[in-house]
Amino acid sequence: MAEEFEPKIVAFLCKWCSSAGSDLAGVSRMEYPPNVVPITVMCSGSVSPLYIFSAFKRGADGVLVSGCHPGDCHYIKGNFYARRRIALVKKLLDYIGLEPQRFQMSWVSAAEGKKYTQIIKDFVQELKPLGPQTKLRSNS
Amino acid sequence: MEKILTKKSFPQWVKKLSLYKIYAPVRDNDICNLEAIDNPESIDLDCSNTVLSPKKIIFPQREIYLEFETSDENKLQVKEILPEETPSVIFGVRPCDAKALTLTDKVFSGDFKDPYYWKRRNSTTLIGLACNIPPSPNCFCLSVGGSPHSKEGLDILMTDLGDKYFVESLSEKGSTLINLAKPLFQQPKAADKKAVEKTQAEAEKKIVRQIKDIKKIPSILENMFDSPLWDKESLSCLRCGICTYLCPTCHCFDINDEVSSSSPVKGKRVRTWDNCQFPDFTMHSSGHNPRPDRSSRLRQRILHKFQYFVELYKDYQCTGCGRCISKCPVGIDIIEVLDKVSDYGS
Amino acid sequence: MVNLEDLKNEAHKLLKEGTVKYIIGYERGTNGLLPIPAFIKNPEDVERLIWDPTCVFNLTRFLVDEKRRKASEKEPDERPVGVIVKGCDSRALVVLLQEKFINRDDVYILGVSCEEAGVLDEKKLAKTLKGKKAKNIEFTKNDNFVVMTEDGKTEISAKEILAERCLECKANFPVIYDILLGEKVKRKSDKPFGSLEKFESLSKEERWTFWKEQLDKCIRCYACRSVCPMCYCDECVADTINFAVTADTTAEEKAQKIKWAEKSPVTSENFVYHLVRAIHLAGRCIDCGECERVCPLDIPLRLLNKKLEKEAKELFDYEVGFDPDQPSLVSSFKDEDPEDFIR
Amino acid sequence: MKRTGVFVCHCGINIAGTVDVKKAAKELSKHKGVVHSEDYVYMCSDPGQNLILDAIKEKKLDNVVIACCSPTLHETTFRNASKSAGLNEFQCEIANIREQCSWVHKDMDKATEKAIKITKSAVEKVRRNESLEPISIPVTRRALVIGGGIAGIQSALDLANTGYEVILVERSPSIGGHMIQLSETFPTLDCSQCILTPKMVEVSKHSNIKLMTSSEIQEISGYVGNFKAKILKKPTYVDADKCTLCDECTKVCPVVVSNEFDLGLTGRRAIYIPFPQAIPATYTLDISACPGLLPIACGKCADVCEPGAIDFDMKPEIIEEEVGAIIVASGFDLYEKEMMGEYGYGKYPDVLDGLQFERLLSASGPTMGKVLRPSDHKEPKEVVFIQCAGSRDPELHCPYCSKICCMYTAKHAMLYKHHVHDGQAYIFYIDIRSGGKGYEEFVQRAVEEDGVLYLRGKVSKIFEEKGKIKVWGVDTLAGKDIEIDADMVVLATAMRPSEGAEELAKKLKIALDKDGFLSEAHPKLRPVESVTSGMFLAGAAQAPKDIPEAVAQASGAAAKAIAILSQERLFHAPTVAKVNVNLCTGCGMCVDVCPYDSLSLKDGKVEVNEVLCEGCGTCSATCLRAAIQIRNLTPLQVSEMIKVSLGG
Repeated sequence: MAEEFEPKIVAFLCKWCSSAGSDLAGVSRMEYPPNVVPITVMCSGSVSPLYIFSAFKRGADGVLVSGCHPGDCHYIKGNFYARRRIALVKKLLDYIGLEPQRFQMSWVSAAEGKKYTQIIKDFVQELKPLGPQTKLRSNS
Repeated sequence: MEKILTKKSFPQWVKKLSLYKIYAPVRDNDICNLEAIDNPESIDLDCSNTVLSPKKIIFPQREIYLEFETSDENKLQVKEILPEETPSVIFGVRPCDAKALTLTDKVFSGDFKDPYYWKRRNSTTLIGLACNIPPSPNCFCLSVGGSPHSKEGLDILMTDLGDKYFVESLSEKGSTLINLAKPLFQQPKAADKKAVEKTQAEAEKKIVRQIKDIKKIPSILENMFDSPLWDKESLSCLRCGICTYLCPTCHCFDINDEVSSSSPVKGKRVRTWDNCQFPDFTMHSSGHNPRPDRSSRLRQRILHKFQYFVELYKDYQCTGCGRCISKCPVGIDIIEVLDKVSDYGS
Repeated sequence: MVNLEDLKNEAHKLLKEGTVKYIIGYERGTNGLLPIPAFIKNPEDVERLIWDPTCVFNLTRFLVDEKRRKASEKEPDERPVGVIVKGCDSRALVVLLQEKFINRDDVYILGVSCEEAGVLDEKKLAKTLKGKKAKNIEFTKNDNFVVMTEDGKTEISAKEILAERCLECKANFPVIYDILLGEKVKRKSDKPFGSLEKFESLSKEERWTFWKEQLDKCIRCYACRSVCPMCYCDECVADTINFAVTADTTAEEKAQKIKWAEKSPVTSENFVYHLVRAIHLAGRCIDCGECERVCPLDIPLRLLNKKLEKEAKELFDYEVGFDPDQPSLVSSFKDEDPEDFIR
Repeated sequence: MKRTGVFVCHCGINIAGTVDVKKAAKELSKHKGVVHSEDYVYMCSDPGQNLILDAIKEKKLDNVVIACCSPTLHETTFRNASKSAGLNEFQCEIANIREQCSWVHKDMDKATEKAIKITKSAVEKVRRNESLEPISIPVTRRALVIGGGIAGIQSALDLANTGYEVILVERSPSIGGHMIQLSETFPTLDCSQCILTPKMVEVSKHSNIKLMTSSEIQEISGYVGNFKAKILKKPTYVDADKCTLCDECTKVCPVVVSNEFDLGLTGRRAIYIPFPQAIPATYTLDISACPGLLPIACGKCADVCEPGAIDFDMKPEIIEEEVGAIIVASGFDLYEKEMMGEYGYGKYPDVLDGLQFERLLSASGPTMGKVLRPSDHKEPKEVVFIQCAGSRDPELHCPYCSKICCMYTAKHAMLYKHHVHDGQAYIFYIDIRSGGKGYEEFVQRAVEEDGVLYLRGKVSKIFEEKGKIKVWGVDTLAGKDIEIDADMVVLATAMRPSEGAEELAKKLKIALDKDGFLSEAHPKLRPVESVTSGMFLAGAAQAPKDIPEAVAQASGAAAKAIAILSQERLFHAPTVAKVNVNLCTGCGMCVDVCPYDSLSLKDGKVEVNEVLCEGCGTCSATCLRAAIQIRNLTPLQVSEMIKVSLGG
């Protein structure tokens, strides 16, 4: 039997909530699939649409942007700008026919190791049936 | 060799060429594109000229030169990539576009014969289609030494005679293609030849646009480097690349390394079209740009085509296809510019 | 109906009195009916000005050139530039003001109202005329178009040959102007996003097939970007084509340049370019349709920008180009912005 | 090419148990520019750190990546180690392969693969890091304290006694806050006024304290060490220096309004002194109650004022002060009366809130310390106290516990019994929360010595009948309905952030929590700091708390402020925004999104105030032309990190 498809996911985690939340998942020894490579950024508000398009071009099967819950942003309101920006990117990617499951956003606080774990588990599960993302991937 | 092919048999001929990769004009709503063809029925020889000339097949916009990769020992390994010599046929080549290839032939020859260009060029057979009606209101081939039925650069010229084509083989490559489907072709009658002559004469009359005094232009241009004309004529230029990318004779290119992986280092060296109308075309890394503005870029385009190229290759680097006029978003008209150059000289 | 003579008179007056340094308008060109931008300095040259349904350009694009030129001049003429704008174009002007790219004092706006009509779609006209060539085309009082061909005059209903964007117009008369020609006729577009309907009803895979086919055609001539008044950046982040290097660009700044999209016109790179352009125009595009008009490969770029215009309206109740004082779409937020897509 | 060193930590078996550290080190050694790669059992140990030091020196490394635990744990350790070997601290990056990798995965091959990607990503980042030095800022060595309640007073005194100048701003005419309204304080039953007034006097006499009452913060700009405050000083129309407190003015004042100090249980004149011990000790004219000054409609007070202290021409003033630190002690208000309609509050005069009852108990209160019903001035014989009135009720009211009500209700019941020996106090409660020194004993004393009847349950209905207040409730312990014919009901209403706290927070750019209290920087480890550096929180403005807690936090806040003021210069993280002027078109979108006002437009280009910038990077994602980016987390760095994260 062919080896099961293992999606490659890039996760942009804000330093203060979501990265800390994923640290907590670690400290609590929760288990989740190793498909996600985290990239810690200062704030979800700093995630440029270019990062997302670039990740898909570089062959990401899924991209996650995760920040603090509304009102909890370490930088007061960065996540509100992220929410608006990401909503537009999500609509655009869906519009051109990329599977909407491939691009996700979440709020994960520093206390939500469990939620982070669940989000990654769900994400990987949802991506598996889709197979590799070839639409936006560069062939070179 | 001169033959007659009924329009009904045309698709069968194409089918007989199954060993070749076939390119032909295909309609895409309001425009025509030159595309690789699977189904001969999709060929549309009646549509106007294709947005891009056969340049896009012989000198594709992207050509991979080589691939590179570092090994485990951190050594760089390089693999040259040459295009496969796939025998190809391009149908519906307009005489101006065929002529254009004879010009790019000159550029890619010389001391160094560009293998990428020539591998594709040599494996391609060009089947022309005479322009009974000018494909564009801006055609001006007659002004630059061409004609709507010029045979220059073609392997076969087809002339539309209503329900049939008059097919003239102009090279061995051309004859081979006809011979592959011999039974489909008939011998032309005298009336056919007459009809061709008549059509050709009429076709020339239908070309309305012309450059006033083309012969003088190269010498006038020699003294026009600092003319205020360029500034005036380029005022509305948007710095897009339509005129040059669509030009069948423009051949400038850029070479870039496309790095797909940093660990291990892996990538391709790629040649892509470049364009003298883009602001960074002559940008130096120092920040200096010898052609810093639109006027110097328009000047470059005109001087290259009608002075430098003439000096180098004794021909204009323009075949009068009219694409740059028809598609310019702001109506910059090379004929108008050249006419003003003529006025400048007198 | 805008009277061309009135327009010429106003232009003449402005030039004669020296109110403006020059006027950007439309004049007849040599490529068929397509006009060319006219840059008129002398009062007597106003005779060249035209105003008819072929005046498709968004002339505010040339204010970008004007700003660059002025910046390079040692002793610039500080007088404003006169520019003829339609309703849609005026919204572009509003965005340029909103983004402080131009100062209100630097432009003298000659607004023209499209009233019930608009500008034509050359391709639709060609189809309607079935091979006949139009020599001239004019507005009529009842907002139809009178087309002069070799066979004489024919009146064509505007709806038949209007540019698609005019059918979805949100501002048929300028929202900002110094003088206005023509009437402020209120017109309600019943389907402001009508052109999207058909496309949105496609399945995800059909949409992908469509866009792949379309964007694979792209030859990266960048005419879409070049003609766009909102693409006024000296350097486009989406590609490596036009690095804005100046004498004082530091080595470090050069080293920071990123090839988000390679120069190769292949699917992945074309998508990066067009997606970035679309997202960067979100909340900025006023649907002048110029990108789509100039595309030599007929890529339906309006469909991309229009989609984000629709989302901005539906998700954030944001409309572009009416208020120069409103913050930009992506530099503002509301507490109640939707977040049902967030886990 | 830069020379990078990679150090993979085993963390005992914490990492090595799941990640093949040898393989990771080997793979990294092949990475472009990595000239040294090794693994070690505990990189954070002294021998581990020495490995890094030695390698930096021997292999002439330009930068290092330590693949180990989360950067929150040992980033500082390794940056210091790198520094001691001569590298700039930013030439050291941490790859988190423990919390984000080895601890959450089981499959060794896959975990190793992921750890390699994470480490490569850090290598790509560090290779493009700039060497930066912290940004140095001079400090204005004065402090601003906002709010003159017990917390503000305490902070101001601590700062002033340490030798720093303090500006204490209070919006009402006197300092003292809610504490000065209290009768006695739990659990010791000291007289509140007796213990607070000496502090208030100390404030007024302190040479280091500039007291500004009837004043409000209008605008705060600047940054830690260098704030600028615009303070609006409202006119009181009485010159405090001239006022002799003779009280002649109130006698002639024709206007009577409700006295806020007694929470409406008494009245006062338009010209008045808030309470006898008010600081500053002066009368003040309540302009909203006065018949009018433009033109002067009455003017009687001025006529009788012998020292001529009344000055109708006093104008509002805006006073600008420069300070280095700010303490916010804006306090609390009680939950709005209107919100508690179900308990008849605001409808029946004998349903009181806790503070009103304090006034009834107070010797200086409206009844001179006698517990009498407001309605008929009779002594109530049955008093029902209801705890959690508005607190712990996420559906209808405030979801949180107001924390002090259990204790003060016990105190109220106890003091009531001390005043009315034959009375009976009932307390309806959900839980008794009496954590605190001597608190539990205090509650026990109420039950045992003063016979307070605690009823566990909620009150379902309160209504007036025949001069009594009928209280219906349930005793959930006994499981039976209870009906009490009470003479008085006292509600332990919830604590809310004081009115205007939201507006103040906006001016200060301090976040609010979901309940509207000021947000601390970290709920456990930074409970005194706000998210804005240089601004500290004290007292009930941050969360409900009792006096000792408020005082403790106030002293804590003062200590934090002193930690700033005691330095000549401050240092700020240099990973801030940087502008590429060539690309900037001055559209101002980054200026709009900056949460710290650190960006501004000048001559059509954006400028960064590096001291204000916290480096969040929202500007860089907003900029359409990559004209602004954060140092050491640039788009180029991220794009390279994306590439290697995806195995390329």
